[in-house]
Amino acid sequence: MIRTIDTLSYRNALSSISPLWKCGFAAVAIALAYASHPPVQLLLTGWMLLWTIGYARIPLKYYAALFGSALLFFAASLPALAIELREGSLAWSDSGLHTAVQVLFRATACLSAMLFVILTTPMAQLFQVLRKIGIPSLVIELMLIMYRFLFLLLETAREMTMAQRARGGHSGFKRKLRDTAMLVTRLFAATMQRYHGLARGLTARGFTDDIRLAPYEGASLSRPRRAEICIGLPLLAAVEIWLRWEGFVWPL
Amino acid sequence: MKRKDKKLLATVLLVAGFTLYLTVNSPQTAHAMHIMEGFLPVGWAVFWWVAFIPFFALGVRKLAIITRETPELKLMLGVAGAFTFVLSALKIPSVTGSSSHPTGTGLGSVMFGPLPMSVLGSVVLLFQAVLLAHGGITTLGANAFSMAVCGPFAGYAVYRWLMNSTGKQKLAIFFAAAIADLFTYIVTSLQLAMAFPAESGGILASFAKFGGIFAVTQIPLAISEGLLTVLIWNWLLSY
Amino acid sequence: MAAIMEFDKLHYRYSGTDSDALRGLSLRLPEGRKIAICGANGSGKSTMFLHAIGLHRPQSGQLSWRREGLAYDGASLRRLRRQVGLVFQDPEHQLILNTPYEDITYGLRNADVPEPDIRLRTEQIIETMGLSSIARLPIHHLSLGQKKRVALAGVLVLKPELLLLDEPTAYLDRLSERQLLAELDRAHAEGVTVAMATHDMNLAYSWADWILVLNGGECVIEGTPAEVFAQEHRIDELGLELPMLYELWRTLPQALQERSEPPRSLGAFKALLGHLPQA
Amino acid sequence: MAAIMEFDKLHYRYSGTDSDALRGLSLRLPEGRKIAICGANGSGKSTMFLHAIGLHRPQSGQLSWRREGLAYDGASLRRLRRQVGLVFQDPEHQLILNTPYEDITYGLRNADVPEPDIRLRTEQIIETMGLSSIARLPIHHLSLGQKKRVALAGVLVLKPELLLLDEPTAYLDRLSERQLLAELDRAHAEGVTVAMATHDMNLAYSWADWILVLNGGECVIEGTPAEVFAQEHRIDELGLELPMLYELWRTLPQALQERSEPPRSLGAFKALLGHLPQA
Repeated sequence: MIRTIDTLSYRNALSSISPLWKCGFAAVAIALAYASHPPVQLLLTGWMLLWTIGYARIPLKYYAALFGSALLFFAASLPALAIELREGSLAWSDSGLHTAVQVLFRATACLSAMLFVILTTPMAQLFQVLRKIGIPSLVIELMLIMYRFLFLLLETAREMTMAQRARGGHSGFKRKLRDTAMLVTRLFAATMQRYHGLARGLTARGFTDDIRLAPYEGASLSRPRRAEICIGLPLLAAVEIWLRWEGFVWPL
Repeated sequence: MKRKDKKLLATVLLVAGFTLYLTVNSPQTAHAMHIMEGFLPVGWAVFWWVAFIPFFALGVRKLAIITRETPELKLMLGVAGAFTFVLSALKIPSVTGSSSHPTGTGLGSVMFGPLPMSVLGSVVLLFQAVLLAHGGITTLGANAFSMAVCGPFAGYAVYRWLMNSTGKQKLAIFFAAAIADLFTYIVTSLQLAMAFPAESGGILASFAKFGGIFAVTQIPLAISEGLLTVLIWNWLLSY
Repeated sequence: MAAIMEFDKLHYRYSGTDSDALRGLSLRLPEGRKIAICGANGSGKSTMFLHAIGLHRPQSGQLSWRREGLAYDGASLRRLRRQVGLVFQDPEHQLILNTPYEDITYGLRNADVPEPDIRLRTEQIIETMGLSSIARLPIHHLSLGQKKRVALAGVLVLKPELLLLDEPTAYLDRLSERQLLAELDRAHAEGVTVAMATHDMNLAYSWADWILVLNGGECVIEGTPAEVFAQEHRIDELGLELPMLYELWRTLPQALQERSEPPRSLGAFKALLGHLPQA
Repeated sequence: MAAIMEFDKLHYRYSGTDSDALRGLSLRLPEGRKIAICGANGSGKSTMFLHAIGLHRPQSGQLSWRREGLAYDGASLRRLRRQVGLVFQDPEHQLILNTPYEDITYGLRNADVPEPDIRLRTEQIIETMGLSSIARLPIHHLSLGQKKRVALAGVLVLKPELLLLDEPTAYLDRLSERQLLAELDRAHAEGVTVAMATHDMNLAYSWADWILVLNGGECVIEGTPAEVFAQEHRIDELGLELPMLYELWRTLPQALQERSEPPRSLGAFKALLGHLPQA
């Protein structure tokens, strides 16, 4: 999945658009989702879907898989939310169910906004955003190196696992545990090798004490899309205010 | 059958179904302990962010001091962070079938210390949110507090305590890893319980419910991770 | 010519990529041959090997071992992996334990061979492959050539019927390459079918007696070296180069070319030149 | 022939090993040449490169850059590393930023080049090296051949006077190899002295116009390709092989051999064969 998300984030129709706009849009959407009621949350979810699948053209099957797997957490927590322990027996709790439904609508809206960002914004651009919002440069440098080596180490781990399986490993609990421990150790050795190699390679390229990031770049959002955001968000906020004015009560 | 009994039966079936579901070997269930995006009420989401940030800041300060003296250590920490991420994505065998998500925070905090681990751990969590959609941004504070702060500190404390009192390193390593895992799970359950207290019984009852559901996967995982970490430690020493 | 393994219209796509790594790959590995599988990087050679050992499961198509379709249950896979040995390109990924001796025992122990037998067979292979002097050294003290031979030993000790090697000579110096090829020839002489993936056409030409050319996840040419390289235009189109010896042979006078099969070694070429009319 | 860099009796031993990696290495890199540094794995090629860029400091002996001994203080090292560019064998060791575009700017930014210049020079090199289509992709999406070319671009953009490459063609398929060699030839045409370490004697023979042979941490032969390979016995003793073209040329009738220098490309060889008396 990690490769899929990473690849999609670089190869979607919105990948070159200003990351600040995308992240700002999603942040306001999440704030709105927290402040609003299910009808508005539903509208938000739909809107985010339009951007992610419609404008950015993320394939529906990947989107659905991601959405579903993220919702597993909700599914797992549902019994705890909706079932009451009363005098030693279990029973549905109406207020619990009510909470669960509320959480579901809010979580879906927030999730769709988050997926919009992570599926349409390449990691390199997210680093730029992190820098803009004042994350210490040390942390960004660490993230940069991590991101660079993450895929390499994942690939190494995958190959090592395959080699072990090709030689009859990973059968039975005890052996699996042993094989995994060996794998982690080898991976650690490989990691340290990477570190030594990188230290040399970067010194040869003039590394002194900082990894200097490239300056911020990003195409700005097209006028109609910008208008869509600038009109849409206040409109949704207005709907929410109207709902509250009317004393909206969720039927459940 | 009476209506009430019927309802009860349905409920038991439901719980059994979910339990089975969570124990089934599927990579997604593994990350069950990452609270999903938008799940926590706004007050709690902010609260956990506020609780987490001081530890993060202290960790960053500590790292800044270390790396100012030896800039190459920055590269080492970055590579170690990538290693931690891979560790957390690795499938580890568990008594209930193989499953991923060893947190690796126990091992990490023994090797690098708990404060640096809180920085590396929270960056790993951010990557998991951004590259895997596990966990979330608003819930990052809560997740980081349980996994990158509580877990490492508990593991590290247990390690120091056992090393001082018994001197048996393997035992200390086992408990450091297992407790780091367990403590993470307990804190997460507590976070959920505090956010969603039960109608009758309040936080305590809710804690029992959340804890009960996740115990099925998390307790065997903690034991497996303890065993695994001991094996890794042995290999590392002999290498 | 019986096929020891057969691929029938295999399709496979890695998740997160948008094109197939195998696009209806059909090929036969003839039993008892020395087979070279050629192709540029990304032509599907490694993916094919991972299928051959059941580590990847094709999304469609059928893999047969000795005319029998492979079922992907645990027992069949274990059996397959005892019959087919795979040597990965990077020995760092394949060597797991601390010393060559320990590492060679790994596969035997996984196959539940009794301990005394493990010791016997390990010592035997260390002896025949001339690894005694390094058997107890930590793996990370070995040179690349030595590591490759240890990885090969760890596979050969399991007595596979089909031996697969992914780019076995990549980055080896000439001496280590010769030693490795000598091992392969010994295994072949003992009845093992040996197949190596390589993009070194000179090596493929001089070593193999059966050649498969892969391109874009399909097998596009197969045959004996002489048959394959006779299709000069085709080879060129595929972005591959002709073996140097073959190409030089083609520049010889027609009369000389007709004298024999294309020479596959320097010695044979020299002998051929010996027939030149002296000026 | 002026030496751009000179090694005078360098000794170096890695900590934790019990023999010298460099044993009194003395050699000269002649300016403006295409130099191949040959030798088996472990002959000291990589260690030599790490000295050439001041990453290792010799335990004894002297390294000179343009006749001036290297002082190992920070400023001298920084200056040296701007004049000498090293491309590592494994491109993963020297690529750090997310995309080729960003990564190529890395060295320029370290050298405190102003931002507008950085952009200009980066775009220029991406253009000349034909990397535009991959310039904005994350590094981990690239193939090995592409990564090697990006690593080379990141070094060339700093306009070094001496370019060192450690096994630049290892693991590359033929097409990627050709692209890389074309880049090196372009850099050479612009006045850069290029030196590559390789154990591929065919490559060294056809590409280089000056050859150094290393063995056991010493430089044992140096000269033009024709001079070096004329010492057939010596090459053989060192466990190296003769380039195939050279060896074939040696089997030609004496009269033909005397006609010209040994041919260094297939084309030249064919042309030579054209002079064969027809039977």
